[in-house]
Order: sequence, then C-alpha cells, then structure tokens
Amino acid sequence: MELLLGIDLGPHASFIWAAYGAVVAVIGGLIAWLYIDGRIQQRKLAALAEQGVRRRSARRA
Amino acid sequence: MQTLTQRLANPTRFMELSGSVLPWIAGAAAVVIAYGLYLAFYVAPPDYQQGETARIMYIHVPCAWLAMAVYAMVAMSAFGFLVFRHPLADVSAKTAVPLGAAFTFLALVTGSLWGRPTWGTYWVWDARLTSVLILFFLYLGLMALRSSIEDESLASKLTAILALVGIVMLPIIKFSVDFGNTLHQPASVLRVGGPTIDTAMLTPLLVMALGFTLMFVAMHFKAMRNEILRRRVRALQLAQVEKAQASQLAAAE
Amino acid sequence: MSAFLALLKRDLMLSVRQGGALGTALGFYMLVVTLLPLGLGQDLNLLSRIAPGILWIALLLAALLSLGRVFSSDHEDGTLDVLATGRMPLEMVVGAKALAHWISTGIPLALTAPVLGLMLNLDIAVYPLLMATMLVGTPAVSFIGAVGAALTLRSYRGGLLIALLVLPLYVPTLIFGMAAVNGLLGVSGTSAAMLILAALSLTSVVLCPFAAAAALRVQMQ
Amino acid sequence: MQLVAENLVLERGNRKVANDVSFTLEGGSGLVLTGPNGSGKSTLLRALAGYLRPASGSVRILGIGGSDGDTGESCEVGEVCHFVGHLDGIKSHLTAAENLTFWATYLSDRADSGHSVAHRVYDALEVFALNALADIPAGYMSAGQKRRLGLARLLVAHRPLWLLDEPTVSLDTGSADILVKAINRHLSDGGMAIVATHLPLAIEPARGISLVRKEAQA
Repeated sequence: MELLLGIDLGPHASFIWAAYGAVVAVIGGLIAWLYIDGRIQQRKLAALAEQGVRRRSARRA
Repeated sequence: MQTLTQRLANPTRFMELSGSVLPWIAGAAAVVIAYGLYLAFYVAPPDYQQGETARIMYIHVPCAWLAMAVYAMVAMSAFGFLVFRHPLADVSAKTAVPLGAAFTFLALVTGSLWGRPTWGTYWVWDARLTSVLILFFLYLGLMALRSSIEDESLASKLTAILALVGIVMLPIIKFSVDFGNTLHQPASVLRVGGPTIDTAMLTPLLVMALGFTLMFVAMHFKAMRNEILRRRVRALQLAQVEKAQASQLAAAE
Repeated sequence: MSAFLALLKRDLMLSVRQGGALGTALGFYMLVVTLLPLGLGQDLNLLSRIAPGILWIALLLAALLSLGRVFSSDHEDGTLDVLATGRMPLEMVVGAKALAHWISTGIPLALTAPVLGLMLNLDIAVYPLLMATMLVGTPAVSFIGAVGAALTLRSYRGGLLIALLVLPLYVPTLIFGMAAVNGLLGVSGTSAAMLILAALSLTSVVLCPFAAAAALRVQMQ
Repeated sequence: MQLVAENLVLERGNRKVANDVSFTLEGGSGLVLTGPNGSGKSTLLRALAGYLRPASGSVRILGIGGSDGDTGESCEVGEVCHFVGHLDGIKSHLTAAENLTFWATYLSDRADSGHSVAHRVYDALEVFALNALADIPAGYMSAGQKRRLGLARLLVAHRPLWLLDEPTVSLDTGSADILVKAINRHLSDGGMAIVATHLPLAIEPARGISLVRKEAQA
C-alpha cells in the first residue's frame, strides 16, 4: 500500500491527499495574496506620502 | 464616554493593536494546526466503517464550521454597521466575505472528495451539502453586489442589508432543503460523522477546529489591515484630485 | 390608503401601456419550456414527470426578467424621489410596486403554465393544482425580487446581478411549490407544503418591503 | 410656521460637503441659495427634504398642525415639502393630465379636500400654459414642456415648504416668469420656499445665502 510520511492511508489515499491538497492550495493562495496585497498597499502609501510631502512643501517654497 | 467598542473602533488604534497581536495569533494557529494534524494522522484510529477516508473529516468539519460561523459574523458586522454606525464593522464584513466563501468552497470540495469513496458519487443532494452550496451562493451574491457598486459607502450599506436578508433566509432555506430532502431522498443516507464520535477521534477534530478558527482570525486581521491601508490610499488619491482642482481654480482666477 | 391604490393603479396602467414587460416575460417563459425538451430529449413520460419542475423554474427565471424595471424606471425619471415625499411610508410604496408586479407579471405567468404544460405532456389532472401552487407562490417571487431590484438599483450588471442575489432566496418557494404539486403524483405531504408555501408568500409580503425600503433610502441620498 | 436648521453638517460619501449651516425661515418668506457647483446646494436641499441624514445638526419644521400654527410639534419635513430636483418626475407613457392626477391624489392631504382632484389638475395646467397638451403623452413633449409639467406638480397638492433645485433649467424666460409668479403667490399665502439657482430670480420677500466651496481635507 502507498506509504507516505510513514502513514498507510489505505485504498482511497488519493482522495485524502486530494482533499488536504485542496485545502493547502486554497488557504496557501489566500495567505500569499494577503501578504502581497499588504505589500502593494504599503508601497502605494509610501509613494503617495512621498509625493504628498514634496508637493506640499513645493507650494510653501 | 466612549464605550470599549467605540474606543477600539478607530482604525489607527486597531492597526496598532492588530499589528502587535497578529504574529502571536498566526503562530498559535500554526502550532495548533500542526498538533492537530499530528493527532489526526498518527493518533486517531481509522473509522470502523469508512477506514482511512474518515480522516478527511479533520479538515472538512472545520471548513464547514467556519463557513457558517463567518457568515454569522458578517451578519453581525452588518448589523453593527447599519445600526450603530460602527466604522470598522464594514471593514470587518467586507474582508470576511471572501474568506468565508473560500472556506465554504473548501467544505464543498472536501465534502465531495470524502463522498466519492464513501457514497460512491462526488455529489449527493443531501440536505446538509445542499444548504452549504446555497450558502456559497449567498457569499457570491455579497461579493458580486459589493463589486458592482462604485460608491464605497453605498456599497457597504447595501451589502450589509443583503447580509441581513441572507441571515434571515438561511434557516428558512435550511428548513426547506431538509423538508424537500426527506421527500425525495431515502433516509438511509450514511450520517456523516455519526451521532456518537469516540473521544480518540473527537480531540483531533476539536484541535483542528480551534486551529482553523485561529488561522481565520489571523487572516481576517491581516485582510482588515490591508483594507484600512487601501482606504487610506484612496482617501489620499481623492485629496490629491481635490487639491489639483483647487489649485487649478486658484490659477484660473 | 388612496395613495396606495393610486400608485397601484398607475403601475398597472404603466405595465399595460408599456406592454413589453409582460410580453418579454411570457416569451422567455415559453422559450425555456421549449428548449428544455430539446435538451433533455423528447421522451414523453420523462417529460411529464419533470414538467412541474420545468414550469416552476421557468416561471422563476421569467419573473426575474421583469423585476429589474420595478424601481429603475422610476429612479431614472426622478419619480422615486417624489414618491418618497408622499405621506405614505416608503415600505408601502415598495409594497404597492411589488403588488403591481405580481398582478401584472406573476399572475399571467401562473395562468399560462397549463398551456405550456401541454407541450410537456403534463397530466391534465395536475393543471388546477399547478396553477394553484403558482398563484400562491408568486407573491413571494415578486416581493423577494423587489428586494433584489432595490439592492441593484444603481449597479452596472443589474439584470444578471439580481438573478445571482435573488435565486438562492427562491429556493424555499421552489421546493415547497414542487412539493405541493407532487402531492397529486402520490408523494405525501401536499396540504402541508401548500400551507407552508402560502406562509412563505405572506411572510415575504410583510417583511421584504422593509429590506427593500431600507435599500432604497440608502440610495436616495 | 417656521423651518429651523441648526448647525447642519452634511457629508457625501465621506467628503464633508456642508459645514455648520444654520438658518431659520419664517412662513411667507423665501430663501435663495447661490454658490458655485459642488458647494453643496443640492445636498443641502436633499438633506432638508429628508433624503439625506445630516452627519450632525438638525432640521425641524415648527408650527404645522392647527390652522393657527401655534402647536410647536414638528413632523417629518419630507411629508410637508415639495421637492423639485434636476429630474421632472414625469412618466412618459402617461399623458400630462394623468401624470398630474396621480400626483394630486398621491401627494394631497386634508388641506386639499376643498377642491376636487380634476379641478386642481386643470388649474395647474392652466397656470403653466399646458392645458392644450392635457391629453398628450408626456413622452412627446419637449424638455421645456416636461419641465413645466414637473413644476405644475407644485400646484396640485398643498405643501407649505417648496424645495426647488435649479428649477429654471431648460425653461424659457416666459416660463421662468410663470414660475416666479407662482412662487411669490405661494409665499404670499404664508408658504416657504428655498430655491437653489444661478440666475437672479425676482422672488419677494426673500434673502440669500451663498454657500462656499469646501476645501477638501484628506
């Protein structure tokens, strides 16, 4: 029988791995997206703040 | 005097608080899930009838539980937003819906993968599966309505109303699906999980459920932080447009 | 009360004058009922068994088509704003408009069901019960649909979006409508299903106007 | 009869549109709102009509009720005002008379029971020179005629407060005069009117408020 990580999952092992695989894929994708989205927003904020800062000072000069 | 929720509600305080708490919750979630997986695979006995395939239960049940719990939370946030004008409630509801939809989708996928070896088909119009499928459509409806409306504050109010309509309809849908089910479906469908589940299988289930819930809270906090940043970016961009107009007007005079 | 009747009369007059709304709904209804046997195969006894289901589902989809216009036509020409300044609460305005939609679309669709049943080899004895369940069930279709119409008043993909929002909420009506019809085909629980169907319709007549009015108020700002 | 607005703060989306607007309007007098586009004229009118909940501050109308007008209780402003926005509120499939007959029955209250609906509709069409078009579907009318038909709604039901947002848009000078005469007659009957407009309108007695364009804060 298929032995993986020292566990014998019997005849329907493929379904079990498919189920766990699906969960890992979807949740992994979500976590990755949350991380990337966070980065994107921070970069945009930084760009705006820097732009904002220069333009405000430009008006004062 | 601001109530606790009010004081907690302002975004900057939430950002500080969630910033410090987030790594701890994420770490705890990882540890609990790892322990749960260990219990599920190495300690829990195979099911006497289904054998090993019952191990899918350890992720199917937490996903199904989160699918429903998140919708209830979205409905509560919607209520908090509409009635108490709680500013963070909309951010919480908006970010929780996609996560809830993902867990509902996973509950359906793992459910049908579990069904194939046990019942012989990927999909059975069993009352519980059908209700979760309809719950998935309610999530899709919330996301579709939110994305189809331009004005942010309008979209959040309308989605909140839809969420409340959904939470009122859910028990009615559940009841009618059960009613319809008993009419057509022979009652002998194998009850998933069985009425009494022995402790050796119950503990991993509870541990996994706790782990998934912690993971959801961590993901939800992160999603809320992103949303707050996104709204700040938008506010700054709007301000830039206003300033450009104002300076243009000034230049014109 | 006269304001309610005036609004109801005006909406019915408009739906007669505009004619199109009912025409398209009926046309779509017949089209769905014609396409399905082409897709499912012309096996007559199969068709006669699933005919009530086909007719009910086609009715739900057909009613959806005309729901988009319940509020958007008044929104576009500014009538909705003035309706809101009436003495009557907005919930009653929604009630009048949903009632007008039921009378102008729900009832005609329910009454034409038997005619289309002929094409599906539906057993003649089922006709009265089929029409009865549709007449009892369609108020829920119009009133729940009114909530969908109010929510999608200003969104882009109005028609399609209403279907996504409202069809899941039609599941109870469909299930109990079918259960009531199947009562005659030997499956137990007819009268109970019909009563629950009626309860569903009455509850939606009472509760949906509040949700729809809230959605309209939010959008009139 | 009095309309009291106290330090109104209005927000559209999350942009502050009007800041701390206060005024009281006595029965029999009018108020002309002027100000550049985007200064919140329309938003203020919609807030007064009750469509928009002000972020803070309040709008109250006092002295409704008994004919002597001493009762202080206030009621929903929306139920005692005519609101004329940029759109006319006219159904193009109904004729002019049908449109006005509907509004007459829908918007009327006890005070209107004096004259029959048909009478009021005929008078309104008469005043706005539309009686020749009574049985013509509104869809066939020109923009100016539709605008006049929308304004005729003001006369088919008695409402003490008139809220008019740029009422003279797509009106020729003749029609604008008709409107101003109707407003002045409404004021002389003890009614109130708030008009947002660019053109100078000879509304008597009236005073002006000019709204300033808000500087946006992030």
